[in-house]
Amino acid sequence: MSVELNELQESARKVIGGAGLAANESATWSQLVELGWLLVSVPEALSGLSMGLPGACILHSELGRGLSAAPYLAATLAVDAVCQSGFSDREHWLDRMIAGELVTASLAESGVQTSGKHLCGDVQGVQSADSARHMLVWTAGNELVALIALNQPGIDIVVKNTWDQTRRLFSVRLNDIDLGEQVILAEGASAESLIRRLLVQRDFALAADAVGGAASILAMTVDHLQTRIQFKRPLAMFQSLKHRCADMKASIDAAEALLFDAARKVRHEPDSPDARIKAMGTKSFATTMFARVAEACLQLHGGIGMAVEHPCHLFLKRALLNEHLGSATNVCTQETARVLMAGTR
Amino acid sequence: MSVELNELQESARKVIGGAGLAANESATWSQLVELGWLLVSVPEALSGLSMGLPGACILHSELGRGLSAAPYLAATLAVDAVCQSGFSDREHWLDRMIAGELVTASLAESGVQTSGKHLCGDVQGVQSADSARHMLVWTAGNELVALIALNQPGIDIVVKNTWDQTRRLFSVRLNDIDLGEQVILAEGASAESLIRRLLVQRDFALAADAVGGAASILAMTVDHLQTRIQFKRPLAMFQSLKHRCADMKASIDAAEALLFDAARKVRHEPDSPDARIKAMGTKSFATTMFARVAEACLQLHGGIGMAVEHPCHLFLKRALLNEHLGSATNVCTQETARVLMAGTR
Amino acid sequence: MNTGDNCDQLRQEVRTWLLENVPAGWRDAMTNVGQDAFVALQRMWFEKLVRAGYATPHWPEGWHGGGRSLSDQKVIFEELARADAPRLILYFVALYHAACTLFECGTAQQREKYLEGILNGQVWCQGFSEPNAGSDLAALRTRAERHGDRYIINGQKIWSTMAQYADYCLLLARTDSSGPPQAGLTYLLLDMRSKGVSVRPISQITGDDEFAEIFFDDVEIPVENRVGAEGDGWAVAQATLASERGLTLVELTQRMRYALPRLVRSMREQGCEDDAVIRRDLGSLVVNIDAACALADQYLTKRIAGAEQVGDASVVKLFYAKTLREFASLGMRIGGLESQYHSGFMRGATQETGHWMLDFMNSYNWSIAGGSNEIQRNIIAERMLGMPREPKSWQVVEGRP
Amino acid sequence: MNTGDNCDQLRQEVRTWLLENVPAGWRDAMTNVGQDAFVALQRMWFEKLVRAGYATPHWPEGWHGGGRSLSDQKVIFEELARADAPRLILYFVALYHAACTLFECGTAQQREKYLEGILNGQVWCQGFSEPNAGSDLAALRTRAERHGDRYIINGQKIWSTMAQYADYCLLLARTDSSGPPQAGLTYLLLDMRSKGVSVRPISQITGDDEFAEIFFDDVEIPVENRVGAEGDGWAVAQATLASERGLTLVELTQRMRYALPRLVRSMREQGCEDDAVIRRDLGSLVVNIDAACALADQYLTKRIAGAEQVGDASVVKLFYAKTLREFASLGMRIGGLESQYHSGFMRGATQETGHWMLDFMNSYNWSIAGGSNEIQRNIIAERMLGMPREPKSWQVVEGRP
Repeated sequence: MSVELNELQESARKVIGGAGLAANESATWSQLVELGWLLVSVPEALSGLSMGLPGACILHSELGRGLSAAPYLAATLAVDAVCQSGFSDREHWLDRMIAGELVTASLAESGVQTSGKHLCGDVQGVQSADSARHMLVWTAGNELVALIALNQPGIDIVVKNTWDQTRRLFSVRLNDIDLGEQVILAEGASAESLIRRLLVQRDFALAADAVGGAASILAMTVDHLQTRIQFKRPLAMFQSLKHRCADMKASIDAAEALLFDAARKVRHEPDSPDARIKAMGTKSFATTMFARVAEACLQLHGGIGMAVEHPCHLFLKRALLNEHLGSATNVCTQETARVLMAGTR
Repeated sequence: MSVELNELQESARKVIGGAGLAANESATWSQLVELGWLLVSVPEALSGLSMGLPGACILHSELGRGLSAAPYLAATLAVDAVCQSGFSDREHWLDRMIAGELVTASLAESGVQTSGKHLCGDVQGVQSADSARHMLVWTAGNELVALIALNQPGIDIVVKNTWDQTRRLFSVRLNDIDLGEQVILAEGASAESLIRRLLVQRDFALAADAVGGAASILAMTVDHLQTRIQFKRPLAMFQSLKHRCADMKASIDAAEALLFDAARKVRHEPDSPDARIKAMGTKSFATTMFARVAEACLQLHGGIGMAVEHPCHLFLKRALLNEHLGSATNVCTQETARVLMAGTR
Repeated sequence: MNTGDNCDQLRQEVRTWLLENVPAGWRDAMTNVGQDAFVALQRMWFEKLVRAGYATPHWPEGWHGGGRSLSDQKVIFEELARADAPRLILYFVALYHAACTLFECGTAQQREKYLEGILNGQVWCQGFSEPNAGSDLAALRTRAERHGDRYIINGQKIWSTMAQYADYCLLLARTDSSGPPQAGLTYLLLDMRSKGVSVRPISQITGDDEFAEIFFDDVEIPVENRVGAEGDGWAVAQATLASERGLTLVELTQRMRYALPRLVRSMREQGCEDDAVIRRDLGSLVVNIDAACALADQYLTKRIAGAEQVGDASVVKLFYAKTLREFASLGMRIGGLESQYHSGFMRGATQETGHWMLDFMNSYNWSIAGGSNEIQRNIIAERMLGMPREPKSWQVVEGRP
Repeated sequence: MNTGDNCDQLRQEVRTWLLENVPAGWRDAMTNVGQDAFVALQRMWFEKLVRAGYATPHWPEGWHGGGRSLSDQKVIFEELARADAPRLILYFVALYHAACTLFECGTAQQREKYLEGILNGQVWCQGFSEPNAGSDLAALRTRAERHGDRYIINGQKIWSTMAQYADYCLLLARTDSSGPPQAGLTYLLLDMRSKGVSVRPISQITGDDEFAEIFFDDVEIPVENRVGAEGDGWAVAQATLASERGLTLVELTQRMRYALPRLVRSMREQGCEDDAVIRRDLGSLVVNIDAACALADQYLTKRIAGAEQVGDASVVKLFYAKTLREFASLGMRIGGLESQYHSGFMRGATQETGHWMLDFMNSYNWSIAGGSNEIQRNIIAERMLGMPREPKSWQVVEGRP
């Protein structure tokens, strides 16, 4: 990791760690806006920090570590889409977004279709939609990327009561939304490549969130085992528990190495098909790992892990939700196999 | 388990255990012929012990425990096929077989087809074919079951050098074998049901072999851990090793319970489609379990498990071969799912 | 296993009765409702079962419904599972733990006093675990000091199922701290309305609060409420813990089997019924459930034959807990993103409700409570496989790994 | 990680060289052949690599081929993996363990005497493990008694890789049994042709015999062959063990990646390339291999930056061993019954040969040898996660679990 990235990580860990687990959403949001974190992957030409995917992964990982509620992932997708687009009003939008006006987006697969000059369909997994005035959408068929106002007629916003209490997801239904009145960011081939770029960022972000979350819950579990006394000794003295922690540590380290290796490798062409495959592989590996780690950590906590007063379950629920956001795990593995097979004589 | 079955198990364990692991094939064969084990599932009307699938499972399990080399599985398939068939010469054949003349059979899927009045194709996984004068064959399309002489023209017998050294498998190629000169045991609908019956017995036998083998290698592994000293204490004191042994014990017990439960449930209609599904499920569960147990036991033996002088590897190799004999694991699970789904409104 | 005429006749009888008596649509009626509705359903169902004699088949002859053989009891439980009847969670401790303890270790007077009450619907809870004595019961610290004809109780219990509804509590408390830890325990029956008892339900990660903490502040218990002699609490507690071994696992494993169609229906709803990977895992789950059922069945058969061995129950519980987790995990995979949305909170439904995430979290009840998986593995390794026990005391010293 | 011009240029240079020099069809030539053919191939390939300077990039500047940066070494290893070149198994101990020990702890005289010999093809083996000191090196018992200017050696070593071909042995022996076990060890260089040395190859379950036992019967070693002071053997042995950490794992993980097409070709041969379950598992393996490569790469990057921490190597090795096992297991599943037939014995091919059962068994070399998975887990738990060490001594006493 470069010195720059290391510094970013250290300062983010200090900030997020200081706020405590699952800190208040709007306070975290204000803080990260203030710290300029929305600029982390914005190109230098647009006054950003130009730290690309590796920089984004650092921040997402720290936010996952702290079970952050802020809709940072959605926001950075929208910011990036605006940066990549050539529309006239770009700088104006960017200024507002960087200043903290949330443009949200979906963390799930798109269910949006164009029908003539209209947009229809369901958008699942939209982060903090009630705090946003606009939403980034892309179509399932890759024809179009647009910003749409959430307060216009034809938009139904429904809060989804996820088991994960650390983030707030909404589903947004688009009923014949007139494209003429929305901000079109990309169409045709450029939409296809922009969408790929967005999906790559989304999957990397979820993977990073998983890596941070897993490291955090493992640390908490080791602490628990060190202090919880049973049979007159700390649980941490029991070798079978030690070995399970060691296995978790190894798989977390593997996911982290994969994450930053892949992010570095595709940082210069995050809209390429290769980037997409790497993002899918990383996402499926990391979110599966997080889910298995969180499952095991709850077991290692024993009864107290079943009580809502202990934060253990917050990690488990976030981990299980992450598994179902972004690219579907079975699609990730099937696609990875397909690419290998296509490339093998 | 009934008193009868318990007694059978005890006496079999004494006999096989007394002979030592992977005892000489022909000595074991003579012994089991002498003890009348080939009669275990033969109906009372034909002077057998009429102990059906449960009795067969007892013996196969003990033979697996001792890594027996004798072609008992193949032989009992042939004996059962003859018992079930109404052909005139039945008693004569049965007498010879029970007296120890081996009629062998395949432990793998059939590759045999009828072509006019001829049989063609490859039979894989034929046990001890060089000791047999005849072989039981059934066609892949379920049209026919027959006994064919192995010393006739058109038969090529090739020894297969399996990694498993405890059994000897052959492949037998049938080149236009004239059906007119063979002993036909069943044709048409009765062939279909007889073949199902044979496959059920084969899969149960492999499952039983796996259960016995797994129990045996686990016992050996626990002994090893009790006696091997590292860091000034027996390895058996290390909790992570204890827990792995406990997990293995639980899955062996589960496989054993499943085996005898299923065998009891289908013993009165071992040629039914339900018996076939139960046999497939039991086979896939037990052989997968055995393979995973043997893999773990080799690891727990450490370096000595890698040396040919220690019998650990014999179990591993037998376990891995069992996984690939009988019904294929993926077919077993897919079929089980299919039946459940077909029966669910 | 007896599968003779008597059993078949009983099976038919129970099946017919259940067909007519299981409250139709009780699952929907228990979804997103408050505790009162839940308690009312439990009470109604309890009364029906008691009247039919199906709540107490394990009680001795002479008591209402009692005197059934274990194989008859098994038939009843299998049929309850098959009929998808509600489980009697609220009365479980009363019907099993309390009753069996009283039958085995109580005085005639105690039996007379409490058993009739149980049949009349008194709710009991168990006061064993403490914050620092979960897996390690010998370490418990709630004190019972003898003052004349009373014990004065001070301390705290935790993970007590449904204590907030309980009329009585099976209390294990320390009367002596001087000797070996297990020797100083005494077993008492506590009226939950006694002065100084307070109950705080524990909010669980499922949203439920079926567990509670109980606090004791100078609570008085008359000496006649002691079960067994002072200091014999450990032995009496073993009788409590053994009281329902086997039958519950038969019922639960059977319930898994009968719940399989819920997975299939989910697959159809999600349009993944042709997904080969899901189908493979479903097929493998089906066989695991068959194995779990066979294990539970074998275990009960052993008990009936008087051939149970130490560790047998641990094997069944460990394998059940693992299979149950797999069941819920597969459900979540099938459900996809939807499985992560609250789909309603079903009270008292315990396992395999089709609300997969709820089921998933409930599955920890079986891997943690009642002796965690880790404790079961110790028992299996040490007492079935004969491997060394963990050392009694253990110095933390530096040394090579 | 330096991916600058120098590295790219070196990569091109090595790649071109390998294209011209890797013996075509060496795998087939090594299948079902005797040891002589294997030794001849190793020698030929060793000489080529030495001449090109690619065998000794890790040696210090001034020595042939030496003075390369770690990142340059990494490039060489990656390219060797990419070109599917034979591994220099026969010379591995000489080039790494022996050479690095001598560079770090040897005298100028020792360096002069032995390093030239290594470049000329002398084979070395390692004599550390003993029958009762596998994972627990401190327990070793082979004695070295000082008699004037000689040590007299008696005892036995085991699991010594290719000892039957070795000219010299890195020997760890006990010169003192009175103090703490680690303090009494001394490190010696043994000429394998000395009187009283006998070697017995161990027949392995793969059919190979790459390991051997070495027996010492009053073997004499001159005192000048001691490395470090008497009693310093433990510390010197650490230098030996650390000598190849990192690079080997980079090479091995890269070899896994380049071997993936063998799985795909097997799928095609077996006609299961459209099996969704196999494809899913293949996809998942590909990602696991990417992760293993990334871990190894990250580890080396840390070493280059001087930021290695205790346990880092354990994580990489543990994850590699697990992934390697998965690789071979998937191969066996694809191969079906055929995978259980001997498909030829390939000498010196080590991993991912496409002879899946052979590969599967060879994968235990990585989960057992060089610190078993269990030892690695101890190191990770204790030294990375700060959990308590296993107690130094341990009484077997009865007690609750």
